[in-house]
Amino acid sequence: MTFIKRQTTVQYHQFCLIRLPSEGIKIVEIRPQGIVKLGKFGTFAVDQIVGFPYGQSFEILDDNNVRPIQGSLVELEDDEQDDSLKEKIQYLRQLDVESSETNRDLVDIGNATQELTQEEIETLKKTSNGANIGEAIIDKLIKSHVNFSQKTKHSQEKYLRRKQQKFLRRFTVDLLGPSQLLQYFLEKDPTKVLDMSEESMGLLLSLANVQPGGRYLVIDETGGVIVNALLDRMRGSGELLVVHENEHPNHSALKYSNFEPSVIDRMVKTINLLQFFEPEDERVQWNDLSQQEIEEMKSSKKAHYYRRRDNAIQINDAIDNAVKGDFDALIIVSTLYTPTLVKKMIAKVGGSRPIVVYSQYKEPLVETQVESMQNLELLAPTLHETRCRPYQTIIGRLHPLMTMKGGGGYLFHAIRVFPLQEGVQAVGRGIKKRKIDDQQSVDS
Amino acid sequence: MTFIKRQTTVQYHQFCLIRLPSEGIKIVEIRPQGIVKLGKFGTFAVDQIVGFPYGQSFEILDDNNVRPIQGSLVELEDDEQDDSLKEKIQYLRQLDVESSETNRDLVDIGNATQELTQEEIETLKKTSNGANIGEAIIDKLIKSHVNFSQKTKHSQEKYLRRKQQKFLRRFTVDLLGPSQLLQYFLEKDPTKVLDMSEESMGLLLSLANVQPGGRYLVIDETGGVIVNALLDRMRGSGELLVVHENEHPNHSALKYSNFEPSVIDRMVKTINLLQFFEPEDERVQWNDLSQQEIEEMKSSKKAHYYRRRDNAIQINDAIDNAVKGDFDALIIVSTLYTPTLVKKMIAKVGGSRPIVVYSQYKEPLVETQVESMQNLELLAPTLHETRCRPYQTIIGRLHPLMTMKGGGGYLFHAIRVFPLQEGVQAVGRGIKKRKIDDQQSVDS
Amino acid sequence: MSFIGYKDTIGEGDLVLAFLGRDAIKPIVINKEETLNTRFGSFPHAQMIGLKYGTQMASIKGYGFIHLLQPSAELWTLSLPHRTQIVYTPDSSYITQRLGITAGSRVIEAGTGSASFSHALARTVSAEGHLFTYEFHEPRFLEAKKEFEEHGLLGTPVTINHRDVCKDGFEISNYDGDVKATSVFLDLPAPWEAIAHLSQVISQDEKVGICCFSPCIEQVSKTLDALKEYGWTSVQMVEIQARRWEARQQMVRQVDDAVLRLKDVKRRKLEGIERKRRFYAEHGQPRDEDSEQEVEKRKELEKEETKVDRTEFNPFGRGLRIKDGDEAFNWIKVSKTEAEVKSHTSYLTFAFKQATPSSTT
Amino acid sequence: MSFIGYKDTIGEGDLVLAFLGRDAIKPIVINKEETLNTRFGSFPHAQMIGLKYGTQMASIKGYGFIHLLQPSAELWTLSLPHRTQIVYTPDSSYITQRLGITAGSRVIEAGTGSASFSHALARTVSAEGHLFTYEFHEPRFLEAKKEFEEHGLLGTPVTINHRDVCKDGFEISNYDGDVKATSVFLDLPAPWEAIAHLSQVISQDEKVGICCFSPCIEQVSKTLDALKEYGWTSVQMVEIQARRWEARQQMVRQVDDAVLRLKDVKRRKLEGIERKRRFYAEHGQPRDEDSEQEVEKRKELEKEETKVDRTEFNPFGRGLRIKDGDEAFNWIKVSKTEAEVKSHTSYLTFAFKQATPSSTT
Repeated sequence: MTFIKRQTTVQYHQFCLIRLPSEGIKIVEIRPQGIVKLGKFGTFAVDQIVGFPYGQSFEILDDNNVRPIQGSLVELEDDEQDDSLKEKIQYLRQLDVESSETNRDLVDIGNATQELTQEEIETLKKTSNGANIGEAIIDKLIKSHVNFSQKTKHSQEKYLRRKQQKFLRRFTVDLLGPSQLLQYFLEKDPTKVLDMSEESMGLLLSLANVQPGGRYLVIDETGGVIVNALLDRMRGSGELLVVHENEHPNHSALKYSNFEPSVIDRMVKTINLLQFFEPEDERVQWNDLSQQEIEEMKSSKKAHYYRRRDNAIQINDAIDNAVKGDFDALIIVSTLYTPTLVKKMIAKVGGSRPIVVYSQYKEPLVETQVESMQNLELLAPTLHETRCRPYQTIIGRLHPLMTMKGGGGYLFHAIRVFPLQEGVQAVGRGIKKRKIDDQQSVDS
Repeated sequence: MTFIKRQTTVQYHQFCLIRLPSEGIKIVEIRPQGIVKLGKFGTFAVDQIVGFPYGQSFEILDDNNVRPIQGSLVELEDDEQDDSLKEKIQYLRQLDVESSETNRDLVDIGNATQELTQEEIETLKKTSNGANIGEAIIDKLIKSHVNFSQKTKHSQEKYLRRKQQKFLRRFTVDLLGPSQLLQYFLEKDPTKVLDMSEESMGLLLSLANVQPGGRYLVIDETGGVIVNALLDRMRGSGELLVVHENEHPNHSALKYSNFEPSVIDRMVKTINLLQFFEPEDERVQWNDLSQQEIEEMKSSKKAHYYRRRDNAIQINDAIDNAVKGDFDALIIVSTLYTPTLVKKMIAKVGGSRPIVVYSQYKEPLVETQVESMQNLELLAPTLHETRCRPYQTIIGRLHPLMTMKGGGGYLFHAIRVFPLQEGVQAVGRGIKKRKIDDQQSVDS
Repeated sequence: MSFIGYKDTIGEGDLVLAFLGRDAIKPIVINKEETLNTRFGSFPHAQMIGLKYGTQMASIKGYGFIHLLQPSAELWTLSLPHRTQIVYTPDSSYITQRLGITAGSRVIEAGTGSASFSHALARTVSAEGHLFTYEFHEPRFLEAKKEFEEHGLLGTPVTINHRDVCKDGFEISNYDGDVKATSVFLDLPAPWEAIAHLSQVISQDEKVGICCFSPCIEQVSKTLDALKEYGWTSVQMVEIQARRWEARQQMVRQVDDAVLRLKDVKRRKLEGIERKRRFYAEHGQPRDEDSEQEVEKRKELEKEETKVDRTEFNPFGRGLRIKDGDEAFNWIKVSKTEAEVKSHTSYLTFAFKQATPSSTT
Repeated sequence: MSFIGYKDTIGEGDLVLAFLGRDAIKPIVINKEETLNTRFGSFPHAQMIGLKYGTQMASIKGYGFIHLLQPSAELWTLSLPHRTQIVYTPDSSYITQRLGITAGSRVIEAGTGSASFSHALARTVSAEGHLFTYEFHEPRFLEAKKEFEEHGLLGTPVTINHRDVCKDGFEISNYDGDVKATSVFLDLPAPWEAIAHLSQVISQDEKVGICCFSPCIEQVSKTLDALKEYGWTSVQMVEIQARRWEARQQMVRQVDDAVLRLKDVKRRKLEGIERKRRFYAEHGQPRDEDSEQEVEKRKELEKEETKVDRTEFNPFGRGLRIKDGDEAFNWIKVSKTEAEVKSHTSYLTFAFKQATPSSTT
């Protein structure tokens, strides 16, 4: 089995995730001599971060230079560079006695808050020197904020931290793994990934028993985000047959994959629904020409011949693969109507192998489950929901986040089985057998 | 306005809730000289608890006597009567050092646990004297429990407490309010109350803006549990028109109501769907006979005449009430298909008044909401879900309960409005108007 | 009293909630001289008088409309600017239900905050009961007092106090009689400090319930200690997890239609190839000696004669703007939560205090 | 290796999961001399050999059946007796995903417990990675070790240790090489005691993730303190709330049908009255002088002649046994959770440790 270890450090020609103090994220390709622009957070030369381990944070200096820093962006109090700010926070904290932690004096800061205008920020940027701009803006904000002294100590702290994060010229470079790629699209356009949450993706991969060496049958309407997640768990070994409903598959997200194109080509075969369901009609008739015939061609004809030949081989390979069937899992992430889709694809799944279907909405999977209860080729059809509920993890002020993203999707799971043949069932048992069958189907 | 204050003490001819140490509950009617049997917890004379405030706990002594005790059943450690048990628990607690609070030595106690047989318990009951039977059984259990010494200190404590609760001859008497009546049915047969949770009931009452003096239009398939909850908030003032689908309404749960039958008769009018929707055809033709004619009747005929007269008056009153319309809320708790039901009943609801529909399942309410979005007589149709998540509230060991009851239902809410007449809308505005309407309907 | 009782027709001086949208509910007091100006147009109060509550009203210019609603505690809550201090209906309705608050109940609330829960409590206890509400923060106290007065709730059933109950307790002078509360709701940063002062003001004759409303778990721990210390029993903490669902329709896209569509695509592609083949069979290959004009003409002709029928099989309406529920397609009704859900409000710690038995025997 | 890789056909010595029902999955090792006896009948292993995984098998007597499944980590978890120590799939899958565990990862797990998560981790890290799992409790350690051995996981990719990691740390002797863990999972009563010992065994070259799994919130607080003290960052605690939904069908009971039914009831009632009226018109009132026999005969006759047609309009099938989805009625597909839901497993506290930059430049 081939094995491709996951990268742990920033390398040329990879895509990675840049996390900004504003909690924004950005995908960046590590190209030699490339310059990355992070808007108000500054610009830097990618060469400077190559070789650093993923998870490393940097401060942007002048002239596109960076300096590695300790700790992460969100725990700036641990950062020794922030002494003056730390001091301010410390001072606030000392004033904070337990029972006075109250919002009695907290006046609604919604619209009333006086924020800096973009113009003011630009002025500050010009008057302060490079890296200290964050500090300068925070000072200005404290002074200008009418309600600041009325806020509780805790909310003052929170406010400072928020402002600070918004203006510090820092970033963290992270591995662009499957969870990060999902997160990127969820923030950019959740409909592209059918609103799938990280926890639903994780559950899908486990329920589908994904591992190196598996052969999986996949429908993926997320532009390849699921295919990428599967490849990440397979790490170079195994095969995917991706079925799609257009002439060509949409794998636009795969361009961010950190697998080489050759690996992807080797592992990912694509086929459309027509070719999949009517393989014999769709097989490309192809006969290689003789070596002599090829040599006699004009070069443009020759290229055309090879293109057609490759295409025929690719399609026929995929068709052979589909005809062979016995896949180690069926994974559907699609907006096609799943009750009929599942029913039509079961035949291609190997015995005892999982069928996992994701849907943004519960209702189509409810219908899938109702249909499946009649289908003897599916064992234990189950509808799963999983939701991650994040907490505010400040010691002494633990509570679930007040708001969080809704949605996240649902998963249907069943096991492909081979029911007893009707003939076998009938042999000398008749009604009694039937009754017990009914009873058992309540259990299972 | 009439006002009937809620009872605060146990009184004759009321129904009340008895809570047992096993966490079981029982409804008991306070009848003079009545004897209440609580199975293994003993029997007592109800006269002995009359006059005590609701919430009072008692210990059952011999000869049907009781003794009021302090504290509640679940916090027995606060009970001074439990010195020997408290001591045992205290001892265990001393052994418990923080870091050793571990389940390392906890062996699975599922099926392996050696429990006392019913026979053994009966023997113990005979050999120990009355009130001390709980103690005796616990001692025996500790001795007989093979795994007891292997359990953690905490689970030993828990085990003791559980066992103790199971066998002490105690009970608490509680008001049989709407929440308690709901709880009673939820434990007995949740389908009877369409699986409605206490939190859904509370939300229903708030969304429907229930208060004294209101006139509410109600469909209640819970046997009157909802009607009882409405009466409890109205406390003697106002009126309910209860629409039902059979010849007679099912108000079997109302027998447990603590309102006098005369109050219920005055406040609750019933009418079937046919009478409600086709009132003019269903009105009972009735002409009073003259005084002389009545006096000339045989007494059996006379009784028959008055019964028919009462029936006619009751039906015609209810029909008048329905025809009048303008109800202060429409409250539906039913298994009828709600999209069409709501549409058909809107006309009878007053302007700006709420429509609240409960369903055990979300799906019918989803369809109701889709239909409502087309209906200009309904403003802001909304689908609510509310779930109460109880915690284990032991200081130092706080966490949500590991398991809880599923279900609890969903609520649909909308406000009855009077849309602009089509004629008015059309006056000289045409397409532009239409466009803005569309836009606004996105907002609302 | 705008929040207790019902009214059918809008009159001068009424509090009316102008419903512009779910997140735009504007309270107005009808004054026939005034006009409500909104992004949907202008609405003179004078025209509202005499209309039924619930009426949809067109703006003067007729290009927009609003609904005129009668205030209720729940609508009032929705009309408030979103702030964390608001006790929303899923929480407030559960607290009311679980504490058994009803008409005639005597309730303590501290602090008043945005007074949203106060309105719901006033409605439920009604004129027969009483709400004692306490607010430490003076601007908020004044605002709430003014609101209660305008809403006809001050005195009956609401008494409001400017007071730090944690330091100074709950005993009051601006109410004729004893508080004798039957239910207590504490929405304070340090409820444990207030619990000590409750024994003087709660009813001794009946079981009294309390609910402490705290966002952080550490506050719950301290509250549990205090409740135990002051003799409250049946202690239980819960969370209310509420969701609002939005219904919509999703197109039923059958796999068989997707296959048919691919067949149609293929058919059209083959037809194009066939037409091209036929064209070449008829017109031959272009010849090198053709003039530029002839080449141009041939191209034109080829384009014309090899064009494939534009009508394609389009079962899912690709490229078209389709409204949810369009009858040309099949739909399944689905539901989703709001994009951002309220995942936490506060922890609700409930406890009860038994009546003093001596007073009952 | 039963849990890593795939197999099509059942062979002697294979571990097979006999699926009797959702809550009855029985692991058996195929031994052609043995027979599986269940409440659904007896199933000789010899007959299983050569069958495909996934086959439904009838019992010898033919009156019951089971399914023969290939083990997977997730099925294995379901086959375990329900105990609180099990890390169920919604938690384990999220932890795996969030820590970025994949083929080649090197994972520390303490304690091993029921070894259910161990199996899922072994599957995911695969032969290229490694799982170091630690168990303090000797009987459990021995049981888990035996299990790993039987399942072909011991050595590659699993190393198990009998050790109190809180006291004695994670360094081990029964593995050739350094642990260099890239992910850590602590399911211990006092994870904060173990955190101190991690620095010796985690990788210095790459970002390392940790997840601490604790049921009580107070354990989370102590864990947060320890993580901070030992330099872990990006700390976040979450809960996984998972639900299993069950689909069923509910009859669509239209109000119009209910009204028609009441009309039918009324019609039948009126018809009865009318027949009675006609009967009396025809036969007159019974007379006092009628003999007992005549009275009896008349009653018989009245009953006969006033009987109303038994066929009633029954749109909802009252009194009949109707199967969900019966085509004579309309149905709406609905879903509900299990009667008892797992509302809490544990709090998951995640944190990460940055690589030491010196080693990389």
